[in-house]
Amino acid sequence: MFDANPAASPSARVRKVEPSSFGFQPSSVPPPAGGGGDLLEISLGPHHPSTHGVFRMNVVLDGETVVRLKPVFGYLHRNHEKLGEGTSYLGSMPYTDRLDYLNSMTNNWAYAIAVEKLAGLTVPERAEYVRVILAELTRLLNHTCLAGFLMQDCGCSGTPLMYAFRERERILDLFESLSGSRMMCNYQRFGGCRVDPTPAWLAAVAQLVDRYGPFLDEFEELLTGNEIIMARTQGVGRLPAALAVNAGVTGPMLRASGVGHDLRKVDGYGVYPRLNFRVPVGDHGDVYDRYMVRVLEMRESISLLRQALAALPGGPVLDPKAKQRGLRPKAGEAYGRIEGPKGEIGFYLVSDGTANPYRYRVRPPSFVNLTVLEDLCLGHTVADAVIILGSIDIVLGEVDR
Amino acid sequence: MSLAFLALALVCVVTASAAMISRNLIHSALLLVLTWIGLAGLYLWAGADFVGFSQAIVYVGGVSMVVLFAVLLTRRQRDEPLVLIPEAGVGRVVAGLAATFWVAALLVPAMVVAPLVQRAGPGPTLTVKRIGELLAGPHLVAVLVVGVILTVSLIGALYLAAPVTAEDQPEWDNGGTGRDRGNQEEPS
Amino acid sequence: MTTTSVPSSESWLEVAPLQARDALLGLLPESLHWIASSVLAIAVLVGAFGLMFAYLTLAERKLLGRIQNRPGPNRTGWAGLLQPFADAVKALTKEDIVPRDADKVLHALAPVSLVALSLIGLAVIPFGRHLVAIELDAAVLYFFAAGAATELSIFMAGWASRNKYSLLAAMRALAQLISYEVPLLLSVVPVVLVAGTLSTTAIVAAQGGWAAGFWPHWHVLTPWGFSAFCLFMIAALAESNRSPFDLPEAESELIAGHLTEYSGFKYALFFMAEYFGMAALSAMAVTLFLGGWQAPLGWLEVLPSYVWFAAKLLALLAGFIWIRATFPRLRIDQLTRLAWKFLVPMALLNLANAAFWSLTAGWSGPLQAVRWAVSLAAVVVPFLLLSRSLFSGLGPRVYRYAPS
Amino acid sequence: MSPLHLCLLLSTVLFCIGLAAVLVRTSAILVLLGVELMLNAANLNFIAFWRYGPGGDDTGVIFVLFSIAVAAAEAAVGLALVIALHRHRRTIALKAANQLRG
Repeated sequence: MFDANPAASPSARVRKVEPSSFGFQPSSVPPPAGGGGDLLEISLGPHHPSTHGVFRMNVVLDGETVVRLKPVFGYLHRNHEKLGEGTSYLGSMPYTDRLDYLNSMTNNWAYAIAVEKLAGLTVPERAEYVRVILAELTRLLNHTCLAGFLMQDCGCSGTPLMYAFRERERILDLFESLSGSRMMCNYQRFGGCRVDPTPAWLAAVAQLVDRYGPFLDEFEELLTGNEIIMARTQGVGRLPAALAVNAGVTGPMLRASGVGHDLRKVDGYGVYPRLNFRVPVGDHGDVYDRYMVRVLEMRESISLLRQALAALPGGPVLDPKAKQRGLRPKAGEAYGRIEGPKGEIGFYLVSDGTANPYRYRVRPPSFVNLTVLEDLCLGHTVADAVIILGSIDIVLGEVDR
Repeated sequence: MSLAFLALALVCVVTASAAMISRNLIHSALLLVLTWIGLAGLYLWAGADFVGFSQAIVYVGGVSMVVLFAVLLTRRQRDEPLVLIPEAGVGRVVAGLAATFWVAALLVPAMVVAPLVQRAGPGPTLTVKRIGELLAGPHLVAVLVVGVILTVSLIGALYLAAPVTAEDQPEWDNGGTGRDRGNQEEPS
Repeated sequence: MTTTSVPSSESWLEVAPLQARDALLGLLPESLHWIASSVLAIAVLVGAFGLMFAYLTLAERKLLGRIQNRPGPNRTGWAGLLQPFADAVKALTKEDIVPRDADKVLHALAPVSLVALSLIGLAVIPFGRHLVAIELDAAVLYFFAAGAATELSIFMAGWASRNKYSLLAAMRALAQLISYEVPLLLSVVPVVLVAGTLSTTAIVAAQGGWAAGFWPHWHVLTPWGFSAFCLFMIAALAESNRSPFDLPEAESELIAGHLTEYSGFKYALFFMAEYFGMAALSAMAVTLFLGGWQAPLGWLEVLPSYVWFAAKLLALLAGFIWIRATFPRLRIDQLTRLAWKFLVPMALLNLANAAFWSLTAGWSGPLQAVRWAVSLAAVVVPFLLLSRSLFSGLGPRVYRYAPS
Repeated sequence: MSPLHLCLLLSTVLFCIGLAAVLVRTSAILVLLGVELMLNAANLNFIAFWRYGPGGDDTGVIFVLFSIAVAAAEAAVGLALVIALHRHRRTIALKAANQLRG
């Protein structure tokens, strides 16, 4: 009666989504002009061993060459952002641990920065240094794991991965002794940190930092000069700088493409302006560059950790006046971001003056970096697609939220 | 005349007929591999070890691979459930079988009744060394010619199978990195 | 086994297997000796290599564990020594799953034929001075004829599973076989050329003795032999689908490739065949290049010949495991490029090198040094040139830092 | 029947099976396989005459070796042709190969 157009009728508007294809039908993809219909569509995932979680790639292959690639995700979606709007500001802090579950310390920090901006809180000097220490430890942790996983994707039978995980456990032990939890640290607070690190803990960090350089040397000796690794990764998955910038890619992936953009330099948050470090940049933007940029970043992190440990001042780690529970910031909005190990991790908060944020939004680096996956994979073989995905460095907790 | 010969002959005939009847090309190729293995067994039974092993290496290890590769490369759809061969028309079947029957009717009686001079007693022995001497001596020219033929035929096969024309080039292989995204300005 | 008369001049350990065989055969009537002898040879081979397979799996897991800073299996039995048997029980009791759309006959036939084909090559390997199952005039040819069909079984497994990953694996297996059969055979030809025979026992016999009293006449200790040995081992890695050439079962790309749809005992059979194939190719490498059962030094001959053979075989197998723990996997195009642009030219040049070596066998004194120098150059120069072209465009990079 | 006659009979049967495949089947690959089978049957004859013939000459075996080598080359070229046919006509049915123009 109201709708002459049948397509707009309610029954037609509720479109049935086929869960199997998610609207993507490769068989309807017209075949390439010369190659004919010899296309093979395979589904890599969601429980494929090298998708690093429940991620799925619908790949159309011509022989072994990727002709189309469609990422499918959402299997781990937990309604993170909506939950943030129903939870108090402090209540969201442990949830941020679960975003990128490798890097809970940096997630905490980015969220804390957003809330501190919103509520106008200041952070004691000692806490800033502790935050830098923890963020750089997290960077070491993340990049080490990534290198291990990437080499696993290249077909190393576990050796680099086990080496990487040995070092990861040492860092996780430090996190556990400081925060009480290995991976879900929930350590940062608005206006500082939850616990003051003891001298013994700091000594343990110094010890770890001292042995990390030799570990990296060993790791690189095993992998970096290996001809097979070079053959597998050099020239594979090239990401042009223009595409990287236009797609919003950040972090080591962007820097591997030759853009020296690092929020630690650009924003100069925390005490980074007082510390001396360099930003490694790749020239080719391929998988090898992404790997090497991360290795070089780890070496910079070691130097950053040394400087931060040496310069660590005394004093409190938490602003005693900062209100944690029942925090009600003035109405307004704030965006807090830091250079996480995977790229720009940001939190956008809108406050309406109540105890819960009106709007809570995450800018996840994994998700944004993942959007260029198809562009990187086209024309490469399926074996390359796997290592390209590995080099993007995603964590599904953050992609799906 | 032995059981081994009969068994091998049976294997050869059964697998060869099954291979030629089968509608599934992969089954055909694999059954024919069994025929080739049976023939290699027959050569061994006859005492021609070297030829038997050569037959196994070349046919089972080489030709069968090429055949299977060709079968896989020439499917219409890569995930087609079966590699089926279209049925031949009735006329073709009748004519083909009639011609075959005619040939068989000529050959089989001839083979059965032909008076052949035969050697009694154990078969000849042929060592690898002797084969080598024969190949490098009286048959040297033939070896060289076969070498040239093989090389030429392989180059020809490469030329035939390699995609050379532009229309054979797959669409995605345009030298670029795929689709564009927005304006491709250099970042400042 | 051939019933040669037992020489009396050798140590009792050397002849102990023969005496044991004769004692066993003595229990049977004379007319059954030939068949009993064959059955005994088969039983010993299958038993010995079956047990070796069991402990090779354990050794591989232990060694991989050590390399990767973890203990490896250590719960079943003392230090995990019963682990292979626990695995066997587990594999046997698991459900055998066959996909509904699979080609059932081929699916079941593939693992069985693979195991059988990878075992029969062992028949012509001389494991000791008197230990060879069949003496064949064309033994080397027999060995490769037996091995030629193994990838056919892998193809059958991949195709019959009716799984897309498996199908890709089947294609890869075919491409890999076509590429690597050529250098494998070509790397053997120099040995046949120099030894002048296709018989494995004669090839081992040709490697007996020592130059200047300490330098064994093993083929691997000559320039062309070393080159051929390396080529053979690379091709053997590819033939046995071991890392870095494990493309058909690449677990990070194709999950398990042709093994994706196999479970339970059939899966165990594939596993078994992989180790049998690896052992057979290593045994062939020992026979062709490492002097077979010959001891490295004269006074070391106090140990029986089969101990030396086993020691060399285990060393090569340990090398296989070490390589698996260290190297990443190649890509399919790199795999075929390596075969056609590096291994095949190297093997062909090496053939000429071996021909030179056998033509100059009479040179002595300073000419001997010239012979070595020429042969060495004929290996090193092509190696450098070819590997350079293979890795053109690749190499370590220098990284810059963003201006701050 | 003598062994030689049996061998010849077997090779005749194999030859006829191959011939039937060549004449009846429509798939180019199967026709090639039929040709291979006919070649094999001929090889078997050589071996049979070498084994049971009057003797003294080993040329039969040598000839079979050459034949095997040439057959391998023939298979390579033939299958390359099949692949080329498939690329141009999207089918391996022999009916499609009725034009000289690619």
